[in-house]
Amino acid sequence: MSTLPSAPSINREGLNDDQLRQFYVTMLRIRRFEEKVKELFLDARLYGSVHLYIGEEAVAAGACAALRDGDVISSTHRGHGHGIAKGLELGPMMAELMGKATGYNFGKGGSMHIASLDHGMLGANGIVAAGIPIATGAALGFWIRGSREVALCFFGDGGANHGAFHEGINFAATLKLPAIFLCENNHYAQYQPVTQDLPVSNVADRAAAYGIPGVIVDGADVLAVYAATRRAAERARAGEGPTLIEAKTYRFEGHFLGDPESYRAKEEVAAARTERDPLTRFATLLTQLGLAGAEDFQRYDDAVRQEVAAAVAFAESSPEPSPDLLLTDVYDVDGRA
Amino acid sequence: MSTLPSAPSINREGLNDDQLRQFYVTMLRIRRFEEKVKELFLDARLYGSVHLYIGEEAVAAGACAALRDGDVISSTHRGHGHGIAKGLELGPMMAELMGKATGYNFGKGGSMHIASLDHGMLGANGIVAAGIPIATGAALGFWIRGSREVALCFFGDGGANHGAFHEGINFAATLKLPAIFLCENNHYAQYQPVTQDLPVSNVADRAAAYGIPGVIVDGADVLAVYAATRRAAERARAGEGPTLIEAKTYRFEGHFLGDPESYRAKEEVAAARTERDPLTRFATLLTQLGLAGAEDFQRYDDAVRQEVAAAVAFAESSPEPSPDLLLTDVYDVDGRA
Amino acid sequence: MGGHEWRNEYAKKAASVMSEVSYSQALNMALREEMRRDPRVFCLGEDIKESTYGVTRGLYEEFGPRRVIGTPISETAIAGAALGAALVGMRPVAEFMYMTFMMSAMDQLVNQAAKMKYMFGGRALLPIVFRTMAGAGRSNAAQHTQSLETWFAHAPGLKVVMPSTPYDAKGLLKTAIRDDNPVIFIENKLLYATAKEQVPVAEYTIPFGQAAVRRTGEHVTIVGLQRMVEIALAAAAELASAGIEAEVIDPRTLVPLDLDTIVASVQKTHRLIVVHEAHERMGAGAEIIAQVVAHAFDYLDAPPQRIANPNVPTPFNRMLEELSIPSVAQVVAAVQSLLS
Amino acid sequence: MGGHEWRNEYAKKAASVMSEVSYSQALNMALREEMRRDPRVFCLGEDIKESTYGVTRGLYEEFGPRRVIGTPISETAIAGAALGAALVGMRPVAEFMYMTFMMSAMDQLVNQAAKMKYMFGGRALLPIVFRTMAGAGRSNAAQHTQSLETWFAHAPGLKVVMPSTPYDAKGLLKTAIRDDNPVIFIENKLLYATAKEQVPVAEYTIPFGQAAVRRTGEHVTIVGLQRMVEIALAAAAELASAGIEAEVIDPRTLVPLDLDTIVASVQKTHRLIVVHEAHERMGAGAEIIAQVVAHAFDYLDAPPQRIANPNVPTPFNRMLEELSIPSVAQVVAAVQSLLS
Ligand SMILES: Cc1ncc(C[n+]2csc(CCOP(=O)(O)OP(=O)(O)O)c2C)c(N)n1
Ligand SMILES: Cc1ncc(C[n+]2csc(CCOP(=O)(O)OP(=O)(O)O)c2C)c(N)n1
Ligand SMILES: [Mg+2]
Ligand SMILES: [Mg+2]
Repeated sequence: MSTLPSAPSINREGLNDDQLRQFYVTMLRIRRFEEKVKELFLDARLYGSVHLYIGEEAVAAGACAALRDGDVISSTHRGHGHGIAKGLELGPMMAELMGKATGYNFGKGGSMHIASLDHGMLGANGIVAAGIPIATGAALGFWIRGSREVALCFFGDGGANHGAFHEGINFAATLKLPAIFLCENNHYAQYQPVTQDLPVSNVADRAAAYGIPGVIVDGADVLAVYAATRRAAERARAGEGPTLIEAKTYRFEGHFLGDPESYRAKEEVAAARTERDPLTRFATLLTQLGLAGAEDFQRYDDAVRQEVAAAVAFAESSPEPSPDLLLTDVYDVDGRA
Repeated sequence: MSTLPSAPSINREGLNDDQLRQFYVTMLRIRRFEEKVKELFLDARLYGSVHLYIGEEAVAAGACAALRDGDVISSTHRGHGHGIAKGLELGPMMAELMGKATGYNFGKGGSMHIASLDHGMLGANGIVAAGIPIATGAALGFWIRGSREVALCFFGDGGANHGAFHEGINFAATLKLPAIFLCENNHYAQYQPVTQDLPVSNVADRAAAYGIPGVIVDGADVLAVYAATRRAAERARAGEGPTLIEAKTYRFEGHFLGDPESYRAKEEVAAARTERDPLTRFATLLTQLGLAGAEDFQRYDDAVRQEVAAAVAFAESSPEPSPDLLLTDVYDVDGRA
Repeated sequence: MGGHEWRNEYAKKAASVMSEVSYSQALNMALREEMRRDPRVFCLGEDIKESTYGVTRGLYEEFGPRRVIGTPISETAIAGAALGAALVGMRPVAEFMYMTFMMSAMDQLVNQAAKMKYMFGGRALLPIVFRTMAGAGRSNAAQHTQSLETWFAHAPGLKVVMPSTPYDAKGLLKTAIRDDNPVIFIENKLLYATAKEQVPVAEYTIPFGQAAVRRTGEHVTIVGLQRMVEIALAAAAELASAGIEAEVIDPRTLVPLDLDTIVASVQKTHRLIVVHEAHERMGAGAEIIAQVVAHAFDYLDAPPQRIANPNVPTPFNRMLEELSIPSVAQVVAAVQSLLS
Repeated sequence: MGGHEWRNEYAKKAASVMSEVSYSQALNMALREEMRRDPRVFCLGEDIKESTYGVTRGLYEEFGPRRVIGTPISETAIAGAALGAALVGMRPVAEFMYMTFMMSAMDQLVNQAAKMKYMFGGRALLPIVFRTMAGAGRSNAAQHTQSLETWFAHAPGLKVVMPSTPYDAKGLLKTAIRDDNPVIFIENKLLYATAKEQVPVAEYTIPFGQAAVRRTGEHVTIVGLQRMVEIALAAAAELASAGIEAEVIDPRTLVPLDLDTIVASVQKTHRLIVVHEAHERMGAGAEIIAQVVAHAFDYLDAPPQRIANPNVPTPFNRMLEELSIPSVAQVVAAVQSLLS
């Protein structure tokens, strides 16, 4: 784990004060959203298969900040953070989690399928690694058109063992497509420690198999993630092909809501919460840089909590989808199954 | 391409004179068999999708010689050479190619599915890379039993881009299974040059992605293939896990019988035939070593030609499978569809 | 105590002893018994050490890391490894957590495992069980909810098993493990916990291809697949109060299919309804109807009907999901319309 | 000449001009016309530059390496890349050389492409054509011979197209490319070269869901899928000499299915036979029969019959393979038995 950079030597990556503060707010928005989701789930006010992103916020926040409008992401079963970082609104997100008619997917997708093509969010995905070839395809589309957008794919350490990882990255590498493959190595694939399934030390070590750069970053360091993604995006836009970035991170919660977590020690989780909380870390940095103080943080928190509360209110007061929707959207135009 | 070792400095890998001569005979058996298959196909005395192994004989001959009884191989659509090297008889092989009732598969498999479990030949395979997870499974079986056999998988350079390659090798690597993954890089996947689909210089470079050794050998040098495979087999038997071997080779014939070969220059093929013929090369070596002379080679050739002719006679005089066979062998025991 | 002694003792104690177990516990019993009985039997899969639904729970502790193998997220490797191990004499039980994940392994399952015996002219035994979980009703949304028995029943070389009760789950899984063919063994998401019954602690197996008549009746035949047997029985109970007696048949295995039992029933009732969770189009209902029509055409008083998923992916919203699953009301209404 | 001018000129010249083309040439015409018409249309696949069967021949030369993309042997990547490209506004035409290779891509085809629109609540257009080749009869053996339309027709969200003539091949492929849904476009191995006919050089499309009545008759309805239309027509010709008039229907698209045309025919003939190359069990024959029985029960004079692959993988031996394919003699015999 990298130690905290001391304030004076920090590389701001050309970002201004507000942009730095924005990292914090984005991470906080994800954190509070996820905490609320957990609470609602435990209260049975929300249902389904829910995988929380708590502890990993710096990855989504750092990566998406390095993208431009028009760039796209594909995501995973653990996709709430990616959506929020890509600019999706909390209200329709929460509504989708509740299966409401006002959700991004009209309640037909739920947590694992939230998508908003308008935001360049090509979908959370219930299938491990399946977002990888999809991102390759988006990058292929950009490459064919000769436009300058980039496609970024989030996936987990477990996903790096799936055939779709290999095929998707290899194909992108052969054509030097504008794609970024960002592995969130949170050290577990469901209940299996990464060491058991991955016979090498780092997922990034696999980049060499495709002749592309493999970059390891501290996934608790939002600036580091931003910097690595920005460089990968520049490379991609310059026609130099994909990059595989591995962000070492940790999930503070169980694999899904309901996970008994018998496979890891409570101490391990506690230590990560203390030492590797991306929010605490970045708050310290902002403080050291003199960009925010206790009051500011309080203000951010109040605002975000309000935003989340409003999202919940919106979602809970939203109607259930009409029964007609069962049969629509299977096909375009004729619209019925 | 490696230059010929001069006679005195050759590492015989502990092989005696007869064993060295046997390499030649095995390669010759493959060569003459394949030449005959081509002739029969062009004469319409044999049909189906046929992929010849001519030019690649040293790979199968060297690799299979390094295996023991009880070890198994899985193979590809280009599997005749593997079968012959693993000890299958030419008669039932030729009969299978003709779809006859005396074929290894009773005529129900044909060229792409020849198998003989008694010989440890787990099957040619019509699906690219599909033999890889199957070999992993055989190795898994040995590992569970704690026995000392090894499973070797032949596959092509094109197969190294399929998801089954990634999953099969990764799984074997995580458990250190007794498997050998032997890539026959003949520089083309059907009509595509390997450089187009493989964004790295060597398939063996991918071994690092699984934390296993990656070894490159000259696939026209039967001794080199033997040596590399023997070391991989020792490693596997010692519980040290799989090895990825890449044999650089070249197919002298088209991808399949009927290939117009518009994708490569005639000169390229001619050069390979002159410079990279594994039989010529090894004949030179045997001559240098004083292990065989012109008469011997003639004798070998006569014997092998006779063997092939006998196989053809056997196959051609064999009956077609009875129509009943259409409905048998779908299931065991009840035997009917 | 070695496996053998244990087994004798177990058999003695167990004779005639019954135990109230859930569907997942019954499956667990079957695995444990078969693994004790035959050292060639082993399990592999992504979740089998912890076992979210309990089916493989405790096996790792008893049989260790060479008989209970946690794999990477690599469905193609899981299926292929099972096949390869079978080719060298093992009897693998491979798990795919959700049936939809089998889509990542179709080549190994169908191009390889299903066809291999035939392609080899019969010269191979392929004693493999591919366990998986299907069914709807738990708000898992479309990528974790789909009943794909059609695909596998459409692949000659595979057997397809769909137990609906704990008793059947145990007996059929034991038969599957002892079968020398690749078997697609489909479990049900909801039944794991909801289905409970008395199950013999002792050894028993249930042959493939023998349907169970879950309720006898003379007015209509309802064939239900897996959890839909419950729905059919509930409908039958409701109909009984209106004087309509439905015969409810649980095929238990789709391949092989016990057509005789179904045809005999239809010859008695003259009416047929098939209920399943899979999509209606190309679903098993069509196959059963086509076969019944072929074999009992003259006995039919009305066109056979299907009640199934209305050809839509499964929506997340639980009310919509519920609407996508055949209901008691639908079955009752269909019977009434058939009889009117 | 730019695309636009070219098109105008082409249209002028082409009006009413016919050209004798093979099935594969007709497909090639469709691809070329659509690629000229819409820059978002592009092709990808393993064999598309050289094009063993000629369908994509010459496209690389005309449209270059960014519109005609040779891929590694990576079916999952091919399908996923097509899907991803569609999500950013392209209109991909992805090729899988043999239909069996699609087994390597089922997750992207079904868990992703088929379900995505629904999962997204409708908020996506997925204009993708997945081209492939099915059918038997060329001694390719089991792993290169299988007709899997059932699997895809059982996956809501996909359309399934099966042209049987050059004219249809061109017109349906153009419709498929312009359709905003993922379409499984199934071509036939043998028809590529054997089927030839006069096809308009000019622009035309054929709507999905409209069956073609290939021959009219009043005694029996024969529904044939793809190459089996030929078999059905040959049988009809033979039957005609015995005074039996068969009506031969080619559904052209399996999803959507033109049930009305089939039902209307059965209402006239009172007898139905479905012929296809896919395995009988869970084949499209079952679905068509189930639907006809549901909609025309009272019109049926005899139980509908199926002629299909007898639930076996395809054997290599060519005589055995021939036995596995529905034959004219089988169809004739089935009609005679239906009428007796
Ligand atoms: C193809 C496939 N196999 C299995 C699963 C079940 N599953 C869901 S999440 C998960 C673990 C994923 O681990 P990782 O990729 O590291 O992501 P993380 O959950 O750690 O974010 C598994 C096995 C799945 N969704 N898809
Ligand atoms: C999964 C799959 N995709 C495509 C094919 C069609 N195909 C057969 S052989 C071949 C090329 C294989 O190349 P390589 O692996 O290098 O083996 P080689 O033919 O050179 O020995 C292809 C594309 C196939 N058989 N299986
Ligand atoms: Mg993880
Ligand atoms: Mg090759």
